[in-house]
This record gives sequence, structure tokens and C-alpha cells, in this order.
Amino acid sequence: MTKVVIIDNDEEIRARVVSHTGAEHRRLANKVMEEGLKQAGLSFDEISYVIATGYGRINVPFADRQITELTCHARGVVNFLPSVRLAIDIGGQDAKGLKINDGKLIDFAMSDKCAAGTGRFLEVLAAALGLKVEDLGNISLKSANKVPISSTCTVFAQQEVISRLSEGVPLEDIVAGLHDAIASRVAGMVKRLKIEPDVVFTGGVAKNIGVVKALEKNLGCEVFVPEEPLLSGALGAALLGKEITLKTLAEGEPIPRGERRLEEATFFK
Amino acid sequence: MAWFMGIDIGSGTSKGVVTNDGKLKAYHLLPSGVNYRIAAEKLREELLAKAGLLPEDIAYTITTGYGAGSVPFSNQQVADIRCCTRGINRIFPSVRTVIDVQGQSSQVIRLNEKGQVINFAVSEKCASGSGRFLDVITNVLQLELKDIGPLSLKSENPVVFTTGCAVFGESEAVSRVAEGIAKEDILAGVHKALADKISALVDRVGLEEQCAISGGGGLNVGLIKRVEEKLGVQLLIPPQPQLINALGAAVMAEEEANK
Amino acid sequence: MVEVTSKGLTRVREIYQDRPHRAKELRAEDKKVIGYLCLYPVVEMMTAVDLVPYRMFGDMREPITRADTYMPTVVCPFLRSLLDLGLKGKYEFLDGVVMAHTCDVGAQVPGLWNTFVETHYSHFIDTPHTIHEAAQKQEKGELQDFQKSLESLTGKELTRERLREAIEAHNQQRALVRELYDLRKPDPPLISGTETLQVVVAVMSLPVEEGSKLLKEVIDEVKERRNGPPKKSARLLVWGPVIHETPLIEMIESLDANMVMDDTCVGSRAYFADIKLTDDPLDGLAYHYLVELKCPRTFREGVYGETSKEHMTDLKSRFNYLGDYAKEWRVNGVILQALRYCDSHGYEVPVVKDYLANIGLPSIYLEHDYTEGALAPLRTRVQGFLEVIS
Amino acid sequence: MTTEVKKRAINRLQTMYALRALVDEMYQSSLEAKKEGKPVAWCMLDGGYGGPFLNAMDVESVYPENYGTICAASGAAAPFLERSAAEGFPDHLCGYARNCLGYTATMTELGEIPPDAPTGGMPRPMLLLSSGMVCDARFKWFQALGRYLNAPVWTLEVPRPGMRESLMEGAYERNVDFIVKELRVFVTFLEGLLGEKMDWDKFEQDVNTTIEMDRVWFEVNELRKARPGPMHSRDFWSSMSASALRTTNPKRVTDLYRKMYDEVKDRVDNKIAGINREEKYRLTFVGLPPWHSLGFFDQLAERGWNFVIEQAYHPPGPIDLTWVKDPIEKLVRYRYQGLDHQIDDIFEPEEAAKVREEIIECGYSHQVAVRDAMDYQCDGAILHTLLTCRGTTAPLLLAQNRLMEVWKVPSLVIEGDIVDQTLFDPVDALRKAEAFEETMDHYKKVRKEAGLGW
Repeated sequence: MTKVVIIDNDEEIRARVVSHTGAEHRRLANKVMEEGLKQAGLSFDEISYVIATGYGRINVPFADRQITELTCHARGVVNFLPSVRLAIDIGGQDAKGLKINDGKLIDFAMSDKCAAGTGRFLEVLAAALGLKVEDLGNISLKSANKVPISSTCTVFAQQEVISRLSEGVPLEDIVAGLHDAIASRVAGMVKRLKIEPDVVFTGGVAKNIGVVKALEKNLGCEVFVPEEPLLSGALGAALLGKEITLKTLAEGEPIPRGERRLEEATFFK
Repeated sequence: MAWFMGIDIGSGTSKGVVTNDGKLKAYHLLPSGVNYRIAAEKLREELLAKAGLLPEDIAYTITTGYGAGSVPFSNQQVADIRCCTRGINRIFPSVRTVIDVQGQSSQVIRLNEKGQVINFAVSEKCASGSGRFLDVITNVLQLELKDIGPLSLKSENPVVFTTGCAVFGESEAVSRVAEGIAKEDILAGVHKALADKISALVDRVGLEEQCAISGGGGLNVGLIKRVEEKLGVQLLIPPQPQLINALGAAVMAEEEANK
Repeated sequence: MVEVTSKGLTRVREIYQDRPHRAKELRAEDKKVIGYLCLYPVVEMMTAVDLVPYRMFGDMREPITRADTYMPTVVCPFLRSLLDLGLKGKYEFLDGVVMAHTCDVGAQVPGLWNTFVETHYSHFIDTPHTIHEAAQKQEKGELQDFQKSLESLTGKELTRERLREAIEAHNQQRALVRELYDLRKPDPPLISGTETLQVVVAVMSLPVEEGSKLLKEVIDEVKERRNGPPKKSARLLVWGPVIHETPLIEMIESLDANMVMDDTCVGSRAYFADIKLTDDPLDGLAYHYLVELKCPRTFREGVYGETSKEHMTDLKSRFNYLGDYAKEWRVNGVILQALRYCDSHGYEVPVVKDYLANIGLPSIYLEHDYTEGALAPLRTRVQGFLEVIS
Repeated sequence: MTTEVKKRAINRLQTMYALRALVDEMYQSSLEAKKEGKPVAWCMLDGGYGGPFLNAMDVESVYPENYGTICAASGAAAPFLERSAAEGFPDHLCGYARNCLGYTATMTELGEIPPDAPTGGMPRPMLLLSSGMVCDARFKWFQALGRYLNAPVWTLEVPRPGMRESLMEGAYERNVDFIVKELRVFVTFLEGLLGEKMDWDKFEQDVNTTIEMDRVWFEVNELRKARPGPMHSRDFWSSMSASALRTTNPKRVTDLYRKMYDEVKDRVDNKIAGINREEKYRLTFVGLPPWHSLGFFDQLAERGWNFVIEQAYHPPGPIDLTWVKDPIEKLVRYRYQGLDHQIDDIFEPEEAAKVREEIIECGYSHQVAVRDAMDYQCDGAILHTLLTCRGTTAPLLLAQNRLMEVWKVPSLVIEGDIVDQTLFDPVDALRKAEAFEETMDHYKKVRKEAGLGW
């Protein structure tokens, strides 16, 4: 997914766009930006500062600066819950744990080596079960006793759930098992950061109430989810953009602009 | 006039054949779906209909494949590796090495003149050595699985895939696409990577002419070409490569009945 | 004698691009080139009998295919790759190989190499695991065997004089490398981490005098040139097992960081301690290779046989040199990198982190599987780390 | 389908149970010792070098590696493995080590033995006795324990056996001398640590009794060459700890091994097999077993697979040491027999000379390395590749290659782990096993044709 958030001086959100990122669309961040501008009723030149973040941040030729999703997520999450000490973000590409101390990112853990423990794990398995990802959460809530999923690799977990299903194990118990698998994997990863409340959970998977519950069980504490868990990174980037702008203006410096070509990314210099 | 049935319930597709004095009389394929038992029942219906038989006409039924355990009407289960060699042996009696590329794993098997397993190597518990690797990349490139083989052959300079892991492979492919590299070059790279894995398996069991390919991989001309380049041999390709294990199961059913 | 036209960093890049090239030339001049694996084979002894020691590496870009037949995939990918190259005949230009008991998998390579790779000569040095005095004597004994083996290979006598000369030549090279490293102390450093790695790799592919000559050229060139690395916010030290190809360092230096110091075996570990000249040179060599080399494969402790133990004291005795590096090279962040399946370094990671945390140095642990593709996802981690420490 | 109740597939030895019980006893006595304020050491399996010293100085010892197998078998390992990861230790490190690091971290945090620890847990040690033999993991792991324990670590040095360079003139004697010197310094260290003098009489006695104990144990395993194989690997694994761990009075263990000898001998005389099924296939197990899934071997036994021998944990063969006066040297010369002596033990002089040449030539001799397959007339080998163990996994494929090239014995690679259950897939393993039977059948013929005799 490519997301755009535009905020004004009062940190009011003027535009929020979420659009699918296909392999090619990675290069087309400009299209999503234009949509955002339309929504906000602004021209590109009126934007004081543009920060690109996320896996494709290098492919945004119109950005003034690139900052990792780690820092941006942290900033966005702090805006949602200032008392946050640990932020967990599970997206399609990876899972992140962010350790935050009075509003600042101080340490992090990441998993992107393996689809297990990421949103893709659930996407693939939902498909295998013939379900929509967005339905998984509610289905799992029906489960009385979840079945453990032993395979780590997504590919083999797929086999496993299908044979469980053939054995007549209720769907909800399998889905609950999947949620527990991903939750315990991510919990195991963030334990390195020493878990302290408050914990905030963002990213596409945070919309899945089943995983939220499983995560709370695994971490042994309450987990807060923002209304728009997908946007926290983009929002954080926007907030950082504002801070940088105000800071440089206060110092009487000109805003450090990039080349800012609002066009497709190209890779042949 | 005894009739035999071989059923192969794969994690993706279920295949079945009916044979009669050593000849293939009917075959059928359907998606395994989420309930192997139902898939198997359906498969049997279709097979019997095609062969114009009644259930009791079948002397012996052997099942294999991932879902073999959940087939109610099976007389016996047999490991896919054994079925594969029997099946290939029925079609190509001269073959001594068979490369079986399935959705979930790849295996290279050496067999003797009777179609018995004399050595084999199975890809590790990692999607990289399996057809699944191709699926993953196909999704990334938003293509149809059936098109990737031919497309990959168009490539002049294949991308070098440094990693074996399907997950790494995916992110690697994504960034290549983002860099604007042509799909065929990426696909050629992926096929090459898989071909490397397969030839490593071949090294392990030792290549003996003749060599055949079976399983879903046998439908992929791109993969076949790469493997042939790598091994420096021409692969024999059965008419219905993905049916081989089901056929082998039927062959074993014949053996059982003749015991 | 082949005319070498290029000099300095240009020459370095040429050699880095095609390491075997020079070795093959030397063979054409009837020199014997001996490959050695890791830091523990004693290069001074090879030099002393006019052999050319040539450091053996794997190849990150070459997919591993042949080696999987003889080595499980769950072991060090560097050594798997090395064996793979051997099986593919890419080390045919060597006159022999010398290996040592560097680690479990390292100790497996000789058996495989001798059995499956065409080899004219090979020798294995069973380096002990502790720094105990008896272990030092044992190492000396191992070196005496190595001496016999080298003498029967070359038909030359390895006299103390020759050995002393060789040690002096290599010590001189060590001094030059340290001089090169001094050029990384200014901010910005005069030479990048990427270039430094290329220099060291080149030097490890050449006869000692030739390497030292090249080092002098590089040092002069770097002092003179105006187009050195730009100033960056972070000055990093990289720790861990063998790095001999530039992609990881390039990735780090493409971000807001200069790699100004290392603790790896294609770097400071190989050059930062001189070999003491003892009456019997083998004593100095045994001490150096067992006690002074800093690879975690050796069980190092402050004073061995202590009956009481305190974690921080132990850490200081083992890792204070890292603190010194950090001070002298003004390091403000450490990247702990390790190859997947490297046990010696794997056990050390949390322990080194303890030490660094204690002296207030932030660090991040990166694990990679010796492929360029695996480096891509690490970029975000490194950049995130830089944002955290800035 | 028959309705009668079938006997368990594996025919366990009755004399095994008493030996297996000794292991639980070890943990009990170490806990009591701790209560009484007696010194407790954590030890590595060290090929028997350290035991006699500790026994002579009344140091109770427990073995974290063995404790790893216990946690694995009782399903208690998971939380410890997770804790180890949370402490920042990479997941690919030795399963035993991660189990122990997690256990120790938890124990240090709680200030007491974790409540749900199996067998009552391992008490805090005052000494960590490590070993440089077999693998690096073991001394690196004990070194890393310094984060949680202030106990000193001693690493016993043992040169790598089996390398061709160890055949160079004088090398063997130098190695023996090295180990002896090291052990003398170790005694000084121990005396300093415990504030007591070594009881040399007790030590010498212990050396002698342990050598005798190993002799009997060795003879038991010699009996297993018989057809059908009288003793299944599972009985070996249950019984070996009693001697390998050197925990209890070796005399007692020796007596139990004698009883086991009689039982096995009786089976040999009456052609009773180690499985209650027809012995269709004789196998050797190469690598470390999947302690969490030993039931897998019952399933194989059902199919007529008899594991008649296994590669790991065997004592050295008996040799004449009457000429050695000094007990430390005696211990070392027995434990460290080296390639040189192995060759002389196995071969007639002229054959031995050939083997030596071969080793000098290519640095390796299958005739020494994978000999069990022939001595025990195996139809196949199972090679257990461990994601977390370099020491035992790295050599496996070379062994596989040699087994096939030299003895025409095929082998089946099965991936798994010693502690982490999730890395082992019994269903997949059985599927491969079924196909492997045809392979073993084929090579029976091939060996006959090659005149290999079995």
C-alpha cells in the first residue's frame, strides 16, 4: 500500500490516501500524491516539506528527504498515544517493534527475513482457506480452543491448515491458531526490547481483532490500536516534516528542499 | 479384465487415473480445495464416469500425495516418491533419473529398470526449492503461472538471483521491478535459481541418462530449458507430467493385485 | 617480470576486481602460490620459504550449487561458498592450501578439500582453543610440524634467519596498514571503509613486499588527494566475521555514515598486533597466533585459572581494545555483523553488546547469509540505527 | 486388520531401566549436595577427561547438554529457547546452549530455580567445566554464561583427532603430553578453587574403575554386531548417560552394565532381536538423536527397521595400559587413542600401512571413519542434520558420500533438531523412510554383487 497524509500548521489532517502498491506502482507514488493534493485542494508548490518513508522511500523523486518507517512510525504512534513505550507494526512486508522513551525512538527490532510473522502470512493462509483477510478477525473470535500451527514457513503452514480442515477441525479454531502463531512470533521478536506498557499496535494487521487479542495474551498487557493503523507511518512523516520546517524557519535558514520532481521514479541516472 | 485406480491428492491439485491391463483408460484433475475427502470422492465419480465403470469394478485403489490420508475408499497409501518412479517407468522404461517438481517440494529420484527407487534427494524444508518459489514471483509480477515459462525464454540477460529463499527472492524481485528491469529477465533469473537448486539435488543422487521431469514443473518450458542447460542433457517430458504420481499409484495397485 | 603500469588505488581496484590474476602471473614466474583459509595459518612461515601466501575467500555473487552435495546448507555460507569454488575448479591456480582449526566447520574443510578438490599440497594446523601456557607450547609444536611440511614441499630449509626476515617484512606491512588506518581518524576520514577493505583484500592477494609497496603508494596518494569521503554524521566501527566484499560497507557508506574502523579478520585483526621477535621465532609466532589474534574462536580470558570471576572485569579484559579503537577513531556507533550460522561470533554478540553498552556506545546486530540480496533488507535497519543515534 | 494387541515394536532391555534411573538420581543428588553446601559444577560431555578429577574432589556435577535433552523430551524447552532469543542470542545457536542460556537467565532473574523446571532443575554451579573437543559451541556457551553466573570457566583442551597431520612423527606423543600438562594445571586450579588438596588415591581408583566401566560398556556394544541385532539404539541412548555423565559411583554403573551384558548376551545366544518384528533392515544412526521425538523409532521398528548401532557417545576401545604408572597419563592414553592407534587396532600391519598412506595421500580414511556400517552390517544409515549443530552436522554429507562409495550403504538425510521440536516433521520423515526401503533393497543386491558380504 502507498499512503499519503497531508497536514497543516495545526496538525489537522487535510488529506489521507491509501492506494494499493503493486510491483510497478512502487514507481507511481506521484499518482497517489496528486490524489492527495486533489483531496486537500492544494497545489504541489504549496506543500512546505515532503518526507518519504517505508520500503519504497528511495523511489519518491519529489521528496525533500527520506526517513525510515521506524522513525516515522514512532513519531506517528507518539502522536496517537504520548505515553507509548513499545510500538508494534505488522505490515505485509515485515514486522517491527519500536522501543520509545519520552517520545523518542531508542531501539527497534525487525523481521523481514521470513513471511511468517508478517501480514503476508495471513494473506496467503486466508487465500488457502478461501477467506477474505478482513473476515479472519471475527471468525477467530468464535473459537473455543485454537489449534496450534507448528510450521513456521508460510508455505508449509498452508499445507498444515488444509489438512487440519480436512480432519474436520472447525475453521475458527484454525484461524485462531494462525493468529496465535503470528502473535507469538512477533511477541518473541519484541521481547528483546523488554516489553513495557503502554503498547500500541499499528499496520494493516492491527485491523484484525483476532491478532490484537492474541498479541495481548502473548505480551500479557493491553494493546492500543489507532483508528487508522495503516496511516501512522505517513502521519509520522508529515509531523516530522512540520517539525523540520518550523525548526529551520526558526533558525532563519531556508528549508532544505530536494529536487522535487513530481513524476515517476526512474532508475537510470 | 481387472481395473485399477491411482489417486494423488496434492496440496493444490488432485489427480486420478484408471488403468486396465497396463493401459491408461481415464484420468481427471481437479483442485483439492479445502477438503481432501470431498475432492477424492468427486475425483472418483469423474473417473468412473469417464471410464464407464462402477465402484465395484475397481480391483484395487492406491492413494498418494499430501492428502492421501483422508481418502476413504483407498486400499493402501504409498509414498509419492515411489509412485513417481513407477509412473515414469510405465511411460519411459529407459529413464533412470526423474526430476519431480511439485508445488511444495522438488525431488530428484534415481530408479532401476523395475521402476524402484534406488536413490533420492528431496529439497529442504524451504519454499526455495519448490514450484512455490515460481508462484510467489508470479504473484509479484502479476502474471499467470502458465505464461511465465514462455515469457522467461524471451530474456536476453537473466537477473542473477543471489538468494535462494522464496521470501528474499520476493523482495529481491520487487526491487528489481521497481528498478524497471524487464519481467522476462526477472523470470529467467528465478527459473535459473530454481534450476540451480534442482541441479544441486541431481548432483547429490548422481545423474543417469535417461532423465525425465514430472510434476507441475514439467509444464514449465522455461524451467525445463534452464535445467537442461544446467545439466547438459535433454529431459524427457511425459504427455501429462502432473499425472505421473497418480499413474504410478495405479501401477502399484496392479503390482499389489498380482502379488 | 610483468610490467605493472597502474599504481595506488587504481592498482588496488584492478587487483580487487580480479584477485587470481596476479597469482597466476606469479606462477608463470615459477613462484609457488599457497592458498590459506582464515587468519590462523602462519603466513610468515610461508613467506620464509619463498611461497606466496594467498588469502582464500568465497564469492557472494556465485550461487552455491556444487557444495550442497558435500556440506549441509545449515553451516557457514562463507565456507560453503569457498568449497563450492574449489569444486568448480576456481582455485586450480593454487599450488596448495593451508588451513587451521579456526572453527567447527573450518576444521571440516580440509577433509572435504583433500577428498574432492584436486590439490597438490595441503596442511592443517590444529590451533588449540585456550591461551594456557601448555596450549602455547602445543601451538609451537603444531608450527614445528608445519615447518617440516613446508620444508619437504619446497626442499628449502626454514632457518631462523629466514623466518626472522619474513616476520620483520610482515611486521613492516602491519605497520603500514596501521598507518593507513590512521588516515581514517580525521573527520571526514581521508579514505573510506569501502576503499580500505579493497586495499586490505589486495594486500592479502600479493607477496609481502609487493603488498607493502602498494600500501605505501596508497598512503601517499590518499594523503595528497582532495576528493576523499564527504563528512557524515556517524562514524561507525564494524565488528564480526570475515567481510571481504564491499556491498555491506558500500550500503552503510551510501547512508549518512562513514565506516572509520573495523574489528574483522580482513582488517584490524590481521594487522594490529606485531609479532615479537623471540630467540626461537616460533615462540613469538605461537604467542601471536594463539594469544594476540582476536577472533572469538579462541577462549580468551584476562588471567586464566582465576578462581573468581566478575562479568564486567572479564569483559574489560577481553574487549577493552574496542573501547580504545572507539576513542582513537572517534566512533559513535558500532555495527555488529555476523554471518548466519557463525557460532563463534553468535555467542559473542550479546556479550560484546554488554561491553559497548557499558562504555556508552550504541550498537546494532545485523545477521546476513552471504548474499547481496540478503543485504537489501538490512539497509532500513542501518538507516534506522543512524536515526536513533543521531 | 488384526484385533489382537501387538507387542510394542521395540523390545526394550530390562536392564536398561536401572541405568536410565541413574540420570534422575544425578539431578536429585546435585540438588541435595547444593542444600548441604557441597560444591556443584556444570560440565560438558568431555569424553571422560574431567569426571575423575571432580569425583576425587567430591564435586557434584550436572550436565546442561543432558538437561537440554530432558527439557526437550518433557516439552519444557520452549520457554527457555524463547528467553534465550529475548536475551539476544541468535536462533541458529546450539539447542542445548539456548535451552541452558534461557534457563540460567530465568534462574538469575528469579533468584531461584525456575519453579516448573524438569527434574527439579540444575542448582547454581561454582564451576563451569567446558571442553574444546567436539565443538566450539560448548566453550563459547559457557563463556557467555558469564552474563548470569560468576562461576569461573575452565576449558579442557583436546587436540582434534583423526586429522592426517596427527600421524606426523612425534605428533601423537606431543598431543598426549599437552593434554596431561593441561590436566595438571587444572588440578592446581581445582585445588585453589576448592581450598582442598587432590585425593590422588581416590583419583587413581576412579580412573581405573571408569576405564573398567567403559570396557564392559564397550563389550556390550560389541555384542550388537550379531544378527538379529539384540539391542536397539533407544536402549543405548537410555543407558549411555550413566557412563558418559560420570555422575554416580562408577562401580555401581559397571555392575549394571555387567547385568546388561548378560541380558544382551542371552539375546544373542537365543537370536532375540531388539525389535519385536522381523529384522528387515539393520541401520546405523549418524548424528545426535531427536530427543523430543524418539517415538519415531517405534514407528520405524513397526516397519522392521532395527537400529543396531549409532555413531555418537561410544567409549574408546580397551587397550593395554599396564605399563603406564602416572594415573593422569593413564587416563589420557586411554581417552586419547588418536588415529595412529585406531589404525593399529583395526588393521593387520600391512593393511595398516596402506591405510596410513591413503590418509597421508588424501587426508581421510573412510575405512576408519565410517567403519561401523560394515562391522555391524548395516543396510542403511539415517543422517540427522541439525539446524543448530555445526559440530555434528558439518561432517554428515562426507560420511554419506563415503558410505555409498565404499560400502554401498545408502543413507537417508532427515532434518531436525536435538531440542527444538518444531524443526522435525515426522510425517515427512516417514514418507521418505518408505521410499528409502526400496533403496535399501536395491543396495542389498548391489553389495552382494560387489562381494561385500552382507
